Amino acid sequence: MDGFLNALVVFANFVFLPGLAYGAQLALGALGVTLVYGILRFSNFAHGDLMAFGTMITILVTWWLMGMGINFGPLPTALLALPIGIFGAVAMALFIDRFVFRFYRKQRSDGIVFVMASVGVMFVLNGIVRLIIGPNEQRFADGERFLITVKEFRDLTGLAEGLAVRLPVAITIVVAIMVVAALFWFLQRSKTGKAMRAYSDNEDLALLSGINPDRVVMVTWIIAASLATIAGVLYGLDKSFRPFTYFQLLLPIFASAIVGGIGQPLGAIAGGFVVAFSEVTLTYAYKRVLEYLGFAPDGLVQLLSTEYKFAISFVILVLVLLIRPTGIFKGRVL
Amino acid sequence: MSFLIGETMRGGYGGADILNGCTIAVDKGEIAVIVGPNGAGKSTAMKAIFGMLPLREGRVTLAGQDITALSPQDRVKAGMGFVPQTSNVFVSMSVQENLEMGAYIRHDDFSDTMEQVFDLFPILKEKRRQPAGELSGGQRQQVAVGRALMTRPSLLMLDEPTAGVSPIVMDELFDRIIEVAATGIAILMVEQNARQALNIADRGYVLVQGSNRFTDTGEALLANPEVRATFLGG
Amino acid sequence: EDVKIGIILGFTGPLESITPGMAASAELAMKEINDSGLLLDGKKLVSVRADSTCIDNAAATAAAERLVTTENVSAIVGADCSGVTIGIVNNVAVPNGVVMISPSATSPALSDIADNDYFFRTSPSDARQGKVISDVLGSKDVKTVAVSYTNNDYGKAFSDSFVSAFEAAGGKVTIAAPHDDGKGDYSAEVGALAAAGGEALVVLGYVDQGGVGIIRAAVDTGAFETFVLGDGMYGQSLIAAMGDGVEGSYGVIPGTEGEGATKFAEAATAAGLDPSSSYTGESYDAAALIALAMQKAGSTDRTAIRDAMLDVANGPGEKILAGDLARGLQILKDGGDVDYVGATNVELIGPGEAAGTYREYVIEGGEFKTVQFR
Amino acid sequence: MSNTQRIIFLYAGMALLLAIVGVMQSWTLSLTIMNLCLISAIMSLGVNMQWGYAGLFNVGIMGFAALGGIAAVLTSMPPVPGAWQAGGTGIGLTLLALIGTIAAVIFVRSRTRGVMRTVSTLLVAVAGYFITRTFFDPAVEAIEAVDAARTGYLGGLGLPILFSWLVGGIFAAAAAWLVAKIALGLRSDYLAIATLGISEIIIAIMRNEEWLTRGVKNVSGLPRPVAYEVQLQQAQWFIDLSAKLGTNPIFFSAIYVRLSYAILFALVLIILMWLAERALNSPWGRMMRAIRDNRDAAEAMGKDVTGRHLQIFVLGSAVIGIAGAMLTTLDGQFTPGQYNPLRFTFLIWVMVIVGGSGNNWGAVLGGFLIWFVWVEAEPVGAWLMALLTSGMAATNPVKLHLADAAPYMRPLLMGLILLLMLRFAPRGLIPERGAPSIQKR
Amino acid sequence: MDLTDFLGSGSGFSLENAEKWRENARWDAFPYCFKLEDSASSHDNNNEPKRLKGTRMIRVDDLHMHFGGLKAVDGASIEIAKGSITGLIGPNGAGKTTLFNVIAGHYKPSSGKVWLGDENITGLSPHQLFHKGLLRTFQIAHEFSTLTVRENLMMVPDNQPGERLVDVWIRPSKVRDREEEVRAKADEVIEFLEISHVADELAGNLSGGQKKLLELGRTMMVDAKIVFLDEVGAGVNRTLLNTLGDAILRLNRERGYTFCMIEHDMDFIGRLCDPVIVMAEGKVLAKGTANEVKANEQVIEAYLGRGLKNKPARKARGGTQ
Ligand SMILES: Nc1ncnc2c1ncn2[C@@H]1O[C@H](COP(=O)(O)OP(=O)(O)OP(=O)(O)O)[C@@H](O)[C@H]1O
Ligand SMILES: Nc1ncnc2c1ncn2[C@@H]1O[C@H](COP(=O)(O)OP(=O)(O)OP(=O)(O)O)[C@@H](O)[C@H]1O
Ligand SMILES: CC(C)C[C@H](N)C(=O)O
Ligand SMILES: [Mg+2]
Ligand SMILES: [Mg+2]
Repeated sequence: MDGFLNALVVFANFVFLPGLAYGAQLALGALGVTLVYGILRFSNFAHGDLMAFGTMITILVTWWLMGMGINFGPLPTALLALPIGIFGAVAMALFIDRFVFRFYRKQRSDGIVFVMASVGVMFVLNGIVRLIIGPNEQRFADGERFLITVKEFRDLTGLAEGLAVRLPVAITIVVAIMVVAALFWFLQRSKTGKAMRAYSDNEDLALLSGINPDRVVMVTWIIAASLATIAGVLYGLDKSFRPFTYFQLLLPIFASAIVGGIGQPLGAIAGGFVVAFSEVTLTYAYKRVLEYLGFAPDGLVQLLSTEYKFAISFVILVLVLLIRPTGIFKGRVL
Repeated sequence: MSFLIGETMRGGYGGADILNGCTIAVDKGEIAVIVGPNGAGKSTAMKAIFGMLPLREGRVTLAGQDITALSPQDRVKAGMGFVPQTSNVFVSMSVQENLEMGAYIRHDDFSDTMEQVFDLFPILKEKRRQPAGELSGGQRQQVAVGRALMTRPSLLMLDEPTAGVSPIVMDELFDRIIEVAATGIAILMVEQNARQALNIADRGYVLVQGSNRFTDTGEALLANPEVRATFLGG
Repeated sequence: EDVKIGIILGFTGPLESITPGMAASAELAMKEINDSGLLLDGKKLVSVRADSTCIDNAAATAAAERLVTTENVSAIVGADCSGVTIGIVNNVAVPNGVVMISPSATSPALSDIADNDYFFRTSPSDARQGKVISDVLGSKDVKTVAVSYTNNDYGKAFSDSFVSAFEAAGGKVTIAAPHDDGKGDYSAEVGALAAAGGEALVVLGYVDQGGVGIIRAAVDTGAFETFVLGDGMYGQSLIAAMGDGVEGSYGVIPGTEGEGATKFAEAATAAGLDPSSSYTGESYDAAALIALAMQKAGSTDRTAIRDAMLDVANGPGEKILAGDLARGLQILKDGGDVDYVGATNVELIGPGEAAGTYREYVIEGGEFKTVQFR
Repeated sequence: MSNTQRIIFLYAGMALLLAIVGVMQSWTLSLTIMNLCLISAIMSLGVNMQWGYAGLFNVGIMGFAALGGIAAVLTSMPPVPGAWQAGGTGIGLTLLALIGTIAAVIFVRSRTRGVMRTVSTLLVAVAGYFITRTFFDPAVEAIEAVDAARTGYLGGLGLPILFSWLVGGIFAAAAAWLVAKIALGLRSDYLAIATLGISEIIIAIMRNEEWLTRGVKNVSGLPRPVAYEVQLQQAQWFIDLSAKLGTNPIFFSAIYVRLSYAILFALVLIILMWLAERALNSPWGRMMRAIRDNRDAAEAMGKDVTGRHLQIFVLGSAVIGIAGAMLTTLDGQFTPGQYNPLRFTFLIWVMVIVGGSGNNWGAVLGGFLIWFVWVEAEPVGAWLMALLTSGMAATNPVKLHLADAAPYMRPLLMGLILLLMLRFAPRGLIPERGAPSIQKR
Repeated sequence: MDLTDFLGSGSGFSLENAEKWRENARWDAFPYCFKLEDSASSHDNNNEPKRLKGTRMIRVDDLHMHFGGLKAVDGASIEIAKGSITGLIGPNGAGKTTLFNVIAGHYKPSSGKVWLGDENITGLSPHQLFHKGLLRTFQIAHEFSTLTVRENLMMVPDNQPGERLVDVWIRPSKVRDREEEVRAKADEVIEFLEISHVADELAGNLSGGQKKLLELGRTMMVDAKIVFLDEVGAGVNRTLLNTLGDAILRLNRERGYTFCMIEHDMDFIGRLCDPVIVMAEGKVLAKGTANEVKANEQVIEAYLGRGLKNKPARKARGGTQ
């Protein structure tokens, strides 16, 4: 019995919980991407850097708060600073929209032109963030890091293996669930949400229904920038903040959004977990788990070596798409 | 002076003018029908009246007020409703949501209007939850008209509302349009089912190359042999 | 008047967080020389920075081309990553006959590159360090380890040399798995490493890149308690980031018996730099060597610099430590001979690369404590 | 301004830019940039075929470029005899086993039906996998052990490297064919993520299958199709020539080599451009655009949409592969780690869109211009930063911070320029002939 | 070659002749090609056109097409005789377009089979069917929006050498020659459809009705065995529609083309179609001549209706100005 429990704990500690954490982090990022895609109809390549921008502001405010001696008890101080970070990111997003994307909307440009403009924005934000905070890793986490550590768990249960639960991860998962529920409700039920979907569906007709396009766009950016900042800060708390890493997150985030069905909030969540779990489960070496279960494998029992992890998550994506060509939750086909 | 007047409108899409000084007017409680060959500029005239096409010359007045400079969404607020000829439903939204979007600017309870629309087009009630994009061509057309009715406009503009609908629905639609007009709403529509449309029209316009060729009562136009032969298919 | 020295490092791209420190260290050496006023009758060194991007060969070549043909630099400090370094050596430095000293390109491939003797490096080839780490483990009686290395030519070669040395010494490597830098999540890697197990985890990566990510994930999940660190992992930021998590871990870094390194650390700290950041000492030494070679040659001619390089880098001659450049210049000016030791105990062997002495350290009480030199 | 005038005007502008670099910076630099412009232009042309003609959203450019790169290694590097001795037989057996497995699979599939068919296929495949592995693993180990620090791979065929440009095209085309078979049924962004995924897989293989590619250890010292500067500098005829021209041999050798490359690259570009223009302005091009506009209708009008997509995807990828091989040739080394999406996929996309998708002249111009900006943004950014801070005192902390941050002006400037160009030519600098004023999302 | 040669032999036309003609037909034998002048004669005195009643052309066997739970086509079986103009009518949502889509290969049916002559064509792709002579138009116009009107037409003919890259590159003259022929033919169609003034306009910029005309025009560019027309008339001016009707009739009578058309305009149907099939709720409700169908109580109930309720009241008000 102990063997089984130990196997379970090992699996949870190295596969399930990390997958859950990473998945939730990707999902939060993917939500923002999918929203912009769903309403404004383009893939926003600047999302990773918008995340970095919002996080940067949060970090600066956090440092200031810490300097003032303010903290948030066991919770990270950054959560106190988060609203200001969100505010900064929203302001930035609206500014960008005003001076970049609005023009193409008026021109009724092709979707790909928006994408390229967002690449331009990505570069600019990239530069701005580095100009202000530099390219280095920044630490801003304080408060408790663990809900329970490996050692505590072992002492508590008397098992040979331990299980660690990190506070930021727990927060991320809770937030992800809350956000997706709220977003879902907002888009499906609220009048503004419906107006946003209507706008995304057919701009002209939305106009004919008296929907104010500027407002729709504004609300979209407010939500997207907030999501980006929340995702960025939670990610930074759990892992670390480095502009380059945030830029690199873009790919898995996009993969998540698309495999889930682009434009679908639920899909973004599902996609995040698919990507995360396919990375972790397929490259995990099951040797220890099997040992606890009473097998004694010779090798590592690793399906694929970790250097293929990125590739393998894409293999899964391609497979999912071959079975469901518009993603798990039937995203848009353009 | 009529409720709505589009006066000597000129304009186009950048190249040569499509509208060459045509004038369209309709009064409250009246039905005005525009007919004409394909590409005559009928839809363009509708768009111009609705503010979706900048006019180079001429003006649009509604209830005596010059609205030439208003944006389309402001015109909606001013009481104009429009059903375009193509892509006139939100394909990814359910039928019900399409109707709700029609009522977007209304802040009162619009459930009774929705019931009325469902009475008019029973099939829509049945397909309430289906995305409009999965409807048949004629069903879509019904959604589009229903959407415009939800606004409770004082002027309703319809661009070929009966294209592709079955005769029974077309009759119902015309019936309904007559009723709507009877409540004091001005109705301006473009029709290729011209004989049926002129039959119920108070005014008819025959538009050719962006200018008025004939303007008369519906009856008179129907009776005009030249109009019949050239534009109504004999 | 001014003598231009190019500094080509990856200021943007995956190494962007360590390159500013490297460039600043090189410039620290130049400043020291300029302050002395002794170089070639009062010539001043001016640094011209260029971006190697670390990964984009084409952009790096163009940037180097600009340094050499537009800025007319007399010599180049750089590049950082082995890949672009090779590209620049082949396509720019050698064709144009410009000396290039890399502080950090550690790929063994650079040892026998056809460089017309224009290429030098102040860091040792990776082939050697693996052996050193294996020795350290041997002395601690560690028999099984897991290895995580950064997936580039540096990490790969490093890991290869370590694994073969360790296994030859009777140890067992349970798994040697690469990790990619700049990625966000390393749970998969750590999961596999933990399953394979071992007494310690050998991390051959970069301290502000994937390497620290691996350690963080390993500490979080309790997968390993002791980490053995390659040169790229040395840095104050590691302790700042991981705190107790790396207590008791140990590793090696190119470095010398005391003085030179200490002197450099002092100077760097005074200038507001972090001396423990990766490859700062090597960068300082690269710049210093160029200046000394100029002084020796008595000219800023590119080829003359090349010809004087080994003379000043190696014995015989007066030992010159970091922070002591003025003295070196003076000796050379007076026609004497110097043996530059610098911050990292420079000794250019064979094809012009560092022989490599390593300092073994252990992390205790949140500090790097030197154990011995190897 | 007519389109032709516009083309002439913009190309002249581009030439002027390069000339300015030549005068203000140096001619060697100008030529270096131009060589990469030429390669970028070819890549951009390839992407334009896929997107501009047919609306295929390929985000796997880097994979095809990398295939071109590996072609350069496999064609031109000398074989490593030791490795062949150590593992050649093993690899040979592996290949045989692989072919055997495939044959066996085909055989059982032809002999069985229904569930049995699935089961037996699976069984044979698994057995085949293990048999293959028993040959493969030791062979790989043996090969990689042969002087790991310097070789550790099989090497190439030792053919002239020019030949590899063709091979690169073929490699990329073959891969594209496979990709297309798998993924072309997907639409727009879904196709994009699939191609991205597949290219990541290609790169992962190149980085990790050391026996074949040397992996992250890189292959350097690829032979050149043109002379080496060092040799030129020592050749008497060359010294004489440069004396006659009144230049110094070192400078002249650099120019000479770069010009030789430029001529080779330009030749390839001209040939491809001719073929592409011919194709685009023919009924074939019309058909492709029709397919792009409306797949269903094109299919109903008897066009084999899948077939055409396959064709253009393969052709476009082949062009990218050729460019990839050319790039590796120019670099003189193969570095699998350098293939990252930003540089090898998105940047190329920027070239196509800024230049004008659907228009070959536009795409090529985009390749030139964007590469130029990519490289020149750095010095210009640093210069701007210096200008910006010139008013401040030398010890001003803001100035010090900004001076350190000068390298980050590069992305900033790059982004700004990109945004400005898109702003003033939202449909590309040289838009598609008769490009629509209507949207075509 | 003068195409009126073919048309001149109208009186002695027979099905065999039509077949033979088809075999010998050059690609460029413009099917709808007759001058507008002589088109007028065809319908005035020909109320009941002489039909070519041949064998079966298309057979649809117990066809089902389900979208999730919705049964768009629910066991329809129809036959289309060679040489007929079959009308397909029915209430909105009856499944007519879906049936077309299945026949034309855009959807794979949930069950059931489709035969073209004796060949089972179920599941073939649209382009394969095109090459078998089966053409269709779309109810919601599917123009190629970035191609000009002329290009929209010119892209249709198959086997153009210019559509093969090798020929494009090495045999430009062959390509050019064929282009000229195709262009000439496209111009004829354009003229016939009265859209010459927009011939070089991008199709995306056309008016709604012009797009429908273009949709029809594409089917005129090649020889077809059978053409499926999905509401070509909707949104087309009635006068022009009559001309189109003439064209369809003549083509059918003189060339033996088979048509199947969905239409809601009963006058138009009545003038052209025999037989008329009525669909409702995915099934065949009735079949017969136009007059029979019009008199069918069920059809009136489900589809035709009984005219305007409000009309009299309205009439009374009419004439106010
Ligand atoms: N792609 C689809 N997904 C789901 N339902 C569909 C789809 N296409 C059609 N339907 C449904 O199938 C039914 C039949 O549609 P169809 O378009 O065949 O009708 P139709 O007879 O052509 O009508 P109309 O005369 O209005 O064009 C309709 O109820 C429609 O909502
Ligand atoms: N977006 C556009 N850009 C350029 N030209 C256009 C555009 N829309 C319409 N046109 C042109 O304007 C003319 C009039 O078009 P409009 O849509 O007003 O015709 P219509 O009278 O409504 O015809 P129909 O009965 O066929 O709908 C046509 O020749 C058409 O080609
Ligand atoms: C700067 C260092 C991280 C570079 C590394 N040593 C290499 O050779 O690539
Ligand atoms: Mg119209
Ligand atoms: Mg239909």
